[in-house]
Amino acid sequence: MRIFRFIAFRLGIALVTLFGVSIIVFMAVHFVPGSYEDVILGPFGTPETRAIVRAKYGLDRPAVEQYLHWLAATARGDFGTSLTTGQPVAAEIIRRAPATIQLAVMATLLAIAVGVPMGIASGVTSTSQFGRTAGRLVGALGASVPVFVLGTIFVFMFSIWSLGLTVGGYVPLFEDPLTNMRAMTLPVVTLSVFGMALIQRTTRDSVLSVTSETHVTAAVARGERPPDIIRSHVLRNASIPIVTVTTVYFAYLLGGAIIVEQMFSVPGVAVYVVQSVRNRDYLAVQAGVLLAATVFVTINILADIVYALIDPRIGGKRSQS
Amino acid sequence: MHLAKRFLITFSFLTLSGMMLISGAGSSLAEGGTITWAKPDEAQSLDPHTDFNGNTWKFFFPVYDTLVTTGETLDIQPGIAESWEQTSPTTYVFRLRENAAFSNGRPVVADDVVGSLNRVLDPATGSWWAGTLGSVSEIVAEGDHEVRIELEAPHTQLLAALAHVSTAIIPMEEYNAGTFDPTKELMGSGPFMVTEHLQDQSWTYRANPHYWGEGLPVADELKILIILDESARIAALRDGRADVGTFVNPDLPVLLQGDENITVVTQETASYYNLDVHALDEESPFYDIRVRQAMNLALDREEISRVALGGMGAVDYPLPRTFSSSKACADVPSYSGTRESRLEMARALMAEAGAEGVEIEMLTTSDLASLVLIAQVIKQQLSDIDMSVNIRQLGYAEWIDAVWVRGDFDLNVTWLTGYGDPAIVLGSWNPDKTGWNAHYFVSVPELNDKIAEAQSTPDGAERDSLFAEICTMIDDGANMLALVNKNNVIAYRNDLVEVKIHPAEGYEDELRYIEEFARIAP
Amino acid sequence: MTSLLDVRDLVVVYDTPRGRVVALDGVSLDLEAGETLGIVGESGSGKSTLGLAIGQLLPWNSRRLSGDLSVLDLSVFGGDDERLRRLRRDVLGFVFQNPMTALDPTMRIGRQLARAIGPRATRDSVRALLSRVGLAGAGRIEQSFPHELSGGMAQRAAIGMAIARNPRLIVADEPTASLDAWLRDQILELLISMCSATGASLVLLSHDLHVVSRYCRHVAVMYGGRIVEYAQRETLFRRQAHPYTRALLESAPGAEGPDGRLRPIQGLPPVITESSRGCAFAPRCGWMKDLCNDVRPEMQLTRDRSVLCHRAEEVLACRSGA
Amino acid sequence: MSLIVRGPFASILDFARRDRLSGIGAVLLASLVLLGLIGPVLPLGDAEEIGVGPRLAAPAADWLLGTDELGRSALPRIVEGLRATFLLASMAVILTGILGTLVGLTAAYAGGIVDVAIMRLVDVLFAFPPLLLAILIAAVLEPGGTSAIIAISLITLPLFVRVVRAVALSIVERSYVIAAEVSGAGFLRVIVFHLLPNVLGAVIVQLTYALSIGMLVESELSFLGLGVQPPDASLGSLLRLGSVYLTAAPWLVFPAGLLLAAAILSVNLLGDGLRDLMDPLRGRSLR
Amino acid sequence: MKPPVIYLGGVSATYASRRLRDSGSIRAVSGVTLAIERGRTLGLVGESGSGKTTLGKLCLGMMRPAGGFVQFNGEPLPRNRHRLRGSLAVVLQNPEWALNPRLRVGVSVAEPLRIARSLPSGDVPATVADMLAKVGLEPVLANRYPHELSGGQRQRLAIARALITNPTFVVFDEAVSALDVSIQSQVLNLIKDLQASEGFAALFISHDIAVTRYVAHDIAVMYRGELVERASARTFYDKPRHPYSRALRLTIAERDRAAFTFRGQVEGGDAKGCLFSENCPWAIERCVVEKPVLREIGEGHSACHRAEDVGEA
Repeated sequence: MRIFRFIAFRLGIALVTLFGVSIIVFMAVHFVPGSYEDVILGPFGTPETRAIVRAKYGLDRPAVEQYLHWLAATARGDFGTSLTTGQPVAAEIIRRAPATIQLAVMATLLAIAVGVPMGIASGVTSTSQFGRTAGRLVGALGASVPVFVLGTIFVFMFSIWSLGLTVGGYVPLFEDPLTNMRAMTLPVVTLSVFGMALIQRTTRDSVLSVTSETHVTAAVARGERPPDIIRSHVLRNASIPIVTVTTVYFAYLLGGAIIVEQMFSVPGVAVYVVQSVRNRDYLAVQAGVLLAATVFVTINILADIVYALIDPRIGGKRSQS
Repeated sequence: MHLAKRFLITFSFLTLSGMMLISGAGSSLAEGGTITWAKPDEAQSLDPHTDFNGNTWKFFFPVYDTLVTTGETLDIQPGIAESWEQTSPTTYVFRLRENAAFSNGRPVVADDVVGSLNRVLDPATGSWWAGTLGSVSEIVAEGDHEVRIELEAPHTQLLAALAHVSTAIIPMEEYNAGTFDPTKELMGSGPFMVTEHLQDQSWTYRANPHYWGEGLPVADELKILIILDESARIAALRDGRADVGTFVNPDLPVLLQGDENITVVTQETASYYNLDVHALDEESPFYDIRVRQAMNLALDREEISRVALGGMGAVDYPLPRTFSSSKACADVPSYSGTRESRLEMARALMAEAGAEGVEIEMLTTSDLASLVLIAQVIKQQLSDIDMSVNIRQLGYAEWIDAVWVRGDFDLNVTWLTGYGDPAIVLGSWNPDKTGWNAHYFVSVPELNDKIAEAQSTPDGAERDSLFAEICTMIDDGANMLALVNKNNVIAYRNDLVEVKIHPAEGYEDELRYIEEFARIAP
Repeated sequence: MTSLLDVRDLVVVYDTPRGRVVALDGVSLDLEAGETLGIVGESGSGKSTLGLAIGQLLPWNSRRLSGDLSVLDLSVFGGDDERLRRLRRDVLGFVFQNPMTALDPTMRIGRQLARAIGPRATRDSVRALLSRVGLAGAGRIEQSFPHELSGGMAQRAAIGMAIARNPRLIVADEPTASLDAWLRDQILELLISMCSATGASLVLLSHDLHVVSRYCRHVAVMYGGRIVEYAQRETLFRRQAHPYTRALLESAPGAEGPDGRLRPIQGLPPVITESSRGCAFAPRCGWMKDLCNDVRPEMQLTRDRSVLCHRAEEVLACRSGA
Repeated sequence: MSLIVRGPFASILDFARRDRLSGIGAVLLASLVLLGLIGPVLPLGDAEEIGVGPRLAAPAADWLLGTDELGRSALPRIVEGLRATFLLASMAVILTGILGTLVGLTAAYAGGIVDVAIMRLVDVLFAFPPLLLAILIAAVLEPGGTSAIIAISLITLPLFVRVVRAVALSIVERSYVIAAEVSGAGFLRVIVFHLLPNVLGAVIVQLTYALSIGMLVESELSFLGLGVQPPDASLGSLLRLGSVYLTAAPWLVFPAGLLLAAAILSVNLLGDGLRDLMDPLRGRSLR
Repeated sequence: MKPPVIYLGGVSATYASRRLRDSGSIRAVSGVTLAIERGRTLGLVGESGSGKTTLGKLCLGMMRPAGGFVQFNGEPLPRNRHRLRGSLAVVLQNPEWALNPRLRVGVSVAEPLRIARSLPSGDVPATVADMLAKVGLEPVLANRYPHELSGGQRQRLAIARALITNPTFVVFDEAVSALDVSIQSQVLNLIKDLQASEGFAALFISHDIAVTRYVAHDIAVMYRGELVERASARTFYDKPRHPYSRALRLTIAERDRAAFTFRGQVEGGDAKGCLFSENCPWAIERCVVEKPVLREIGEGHSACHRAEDVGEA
């Protein structure tokens, strides 16, 4: 029961957060210089044609009215229609979501799959000067290469030696898994290197701090084998910071996807939102940002629940890292 | 009409000077198949009558027909109208093809043409192109296959204006019935019809089974891939996912060196990069015409072409160099003499104007990389007359807002499209008529009159001498300056497709003959 | 006969960011089977290091400089990980100060006990173990997480884990320091009874001389990384041969002098950065002579005790404090 | 702890000697900063002069790292870019540091509704995908150094506030704070004398991490064309243009990319070392 | 007659968590009535979590009571602590955090003076030097930083800081618990001597009854938020009147320790009866159904139905 109350409480906070996000994003996109009619009419717009366009799309109404109208529609799940294409924004986002979701999920999984074992390895080898140095260096290196540098190098390498991978050429995963993977491998790897490093560093620190605890000394004192100790006593205790950093990484992913989707022509949501900012396709931007925030907030709630599952001491307390 | 037949090929081993460029000569061609075109930009809107953006038009060209069109050297060619006649200086009669039909199978009739043109002319539509058509008094359908256009005054550029996709013939019956909405879908009588549009990803076109062109289109399917990133577009071309690619980067030949199955073609256009100067702001140093003139003299267009565009775009004039009449513009002060002599004149003008330590702001948009390069070269050139330039590079919408809504700039680097008649682009120098540059452009009544005169004068020596006068006045006013030609860069797989690329283009339709593109049989 | 625990001149140092700290400055100790030994010392005296050294549980920034420590003739510093592990599993049992941190916070008590029993653990054997440590009839305890238990219960569970495989030697480092006073006796009695029931030896580390002497037959007093006095508890309480032992007893509340005031030891406990030249207690010692500063005292065996003081005879002879 | 208390120079030397990796990081950072600082006076050539050599020329004596797409010498531009990257990121991070520390301390010490309000605002900020936030800011304020600084500040602010608040919450419970409160110390006194100096260690560690994130974000922004504007350069904007010419002119990409990675790496190594110093993670051998 | 320095009238306190999401509150102190006279030290003992520290906070005005009232010198404690500056002081447990590690200890010791502004600032260094001497430290130590000092020295400095404004009331909350035996006695002597010479009223909170007995004049025992016994130190030690006090006292007494064992675990108490009844070997039926109140018996007060029997055993 306690967990449900806790979740309800977290949901409440999440709604407040999203409300804040909605106000900021609405203000941001409506007060940026240059508006939709400028994009559509370009240099050849006249005050008259501008007014025609503004009226046509309801952009001449007071901002508060537009905001409330949008908020009410959004609450009903109606994101409105794109100014650019006249098509529903929701449909466009749903069409693109699989690519971004695949990108984010696979990058996260890869980052965890590589980062956690590496972190554990460098955590338990940090009792020697060499292990300590190597673990730190690997983590710091991985966290120091910007995603676009990595992406550029990959594009370069794979446009010379394709190795079966392609730059671009995305098709939905379930349509043609092979072609999909050929196109998605590079963006996923590009995006996940930072995550690997982040998770490796956190795992290492966390493992170090757990192994400093008495209960691990107690396990050693009982003559348990190192692999058993890691599996049974270290991993679970070390996992809260790992979960936390994974959520932080996820926030980064939603932004990093912008560069990667563009670089590798993955038709995802991130690049859609950025293009919509350029085109002043207000509803698309608002929907996109709100969606990203919702995903992030949801991930955080999930993380909170995972904390409670991992650590029986946590009913509602959340580790701040 | 006599046009210069020019085109540039940057690849040294390809020095064809024919009107057409056909690769893979000798190999056999495949029937049908798909032609894939990788291009950088997505459409901004879907209405051909209102959209002003050349990048967007490219999606319309395969779908829509126009009354007339242009040929390989910008000569007016039959479109939906198989022939026409100018029965008086102000009357044009068009005879429509009887076998033309929209992709839904309904034949194109005169009412479609009349309705479409009237829609363009209707102020409520908000078409930016309407003014280019001149003062039309009426458009009349004479039976199902004849259309008559009556003008109030002679308008030489009418045919060229009607060759533009902004006057696309849309199915008016369906439009009036409400079953077709040009702002949300595309339907025309062109060689292709849109079957799928995945935003920012791809457009898929099928051959229009009712297309009037015999045996055309050659391919069954046309696919346009939208690939923002230049390297990714190159990669798509390399790994065969795209057959043709269009690029911005002038260094493409260098980048594709060693790829023997990729041919790079540079296509000359009637478009050019230009510089807007704010002459109406009392705060701006350019309020003083002498400073504007000095600035104009200090430019080194040859260097802009050489350094910013890698030698790709040649020096260009207000009257685009693609038109032979442009010769008339080559002798004006800012184009003649040595740079040193021009700088001397410029410094003298500056001194005369008492302009010292002039600081100006130059706007441009990051939307087009070459604009930023040009801006940087100009910045360095203007430092030679002690003019220090601060470059502000804005996003697209902010740039439109800053330049054309608020007029918050001293200089603005941008580009103009030249179309099929020299007078169309010259019309921009009359702010009273165009309106869009009135907030920074000094209206010169004498110049306005000359332009109007040129617009109603038929092609020929008389018109050319008018053009020469106009060019001199434009150069003197130094309010909107042509810089260098804006070429198209096209690359294609010579082992996969046979293409036809024309040497000069005026309407941004770089793959004008795409319905003739054919796959090479493996 | 092999002795259960044999410590010979053990010197252990820590490398800290502030430099080297000597934790054990030559400790020697023997422990027979069935023995109960209390080791008393203030913080920094080295008693915890000694306790950890018995299982070679020393942190990695520590180093053994010299000497050796063997359990059942196996040197724990021998480098044979597998044999050391078997020794820890089957011969040694450790009880730590704070049961809450010594138990895995994310694992149910039942499972932790089962792991301590080993692969043959069953539901019944876990229950039996729980009842041995006084947590009988407690199906709920098996299902509990450590944080759901009180400190006393948690320490009982921790003791259960330490004795699960009937070790020959139990090392308990301040097992009651984090508990409320009235729980102390229960826990210590439990420990003692577990030891006497299985014949295991006990090493009890504590800062409280009274507590130690109540439960352990032998008492060793540590100061400055060395054992300064070692004797049977009665012997030690009757007379103290080392000035520090005596001062410690006299300074505790409840041992006020005739004037009703406590008699504290002046000065501060030392932090040793290298093996001391003289006696580490000399600066605070009322019996100090020049000799004490310059000559390192060695362990003297007297009739009933071992003592590390140049003036042990005189101290013993004197009835009251110096 | 000892870092602050002893003479700063002696402690830094001591620190670098004990922790080889941080020492390398510190030396690397110091030399890169120095390079950025004295770059303009080094005889490397003019970073902005167009047409020094032919376009996209390979490295040669007159242009040691080749030339770019406008025939500018790449070497002075890279040094200029390094300087800009450092400058923008550190200004942004200093801004965040000051703001985040004050806000975090206020939230922690004021508690109650103030705390809740601040943390919700921080949540809102945190819920924005960082690059998207930067893109919006660049659109509102127009792209350039200032908007990059503001964007980086806002992106790193939430993490900063959270860390400072968490550390401050543990300090608020300490004896000296309570003692000061009992003797009547006011809000400002507690914050300035007792909380601020004691979160400083954590703040410095966090500053280094924020600096590394700041440099990443700055370079990403510049890569998207939203950072410093041409003809000025930052490492990100150099890479943006250079990446197009990767096959034809790799010298435009690799030195800049390497330098950028090295700069971020040096900050990361130093940050790790400082963190280790403040809060040593011992770990234990499981054998 | 002068009012007591501190008077708690039926004070209750609930502990509301700093974190918003921990709903509900824990009753930390309920219905405690206590007075501390000028020049007296009241020792407050009880196990951890019994509410001792909360009571200390209530006395210092660090926490508002949920019920009852707190008086200081006969006046209600002002909401604004600043008004009482210099009259209240506290010494807390952990010597590691006793002093601000970033300030020279002299500055820390002088801080209450600066807050109270009772002295011209020129006189401050001399006053600090005097105070350091009083707590047995060399005045030169004022220029050191806390990490250069030992735990015992830091605790002496904490005492110096507390006493520098001549406060009327000082709370010592586990002030010696973290110190080693040999150091503990030094500090205990110091507290005892200073209290005698300066004459402030003190609340000495400790879980260690031996220590408390040494410094306190009177002793109060808390059990789960309630006061169960109050008596003079001597009476309390000789003849505790509450089973819980007995249990506490036994932990220092050598003899008859086996006579008293707790039955089992403390479970959520039945509010109806005596909170201790479940663990109490003396409990009778009445203890389970009727809550005992603090009543005067012998020379002290006890909240036990069987106080007479307990005292005589």
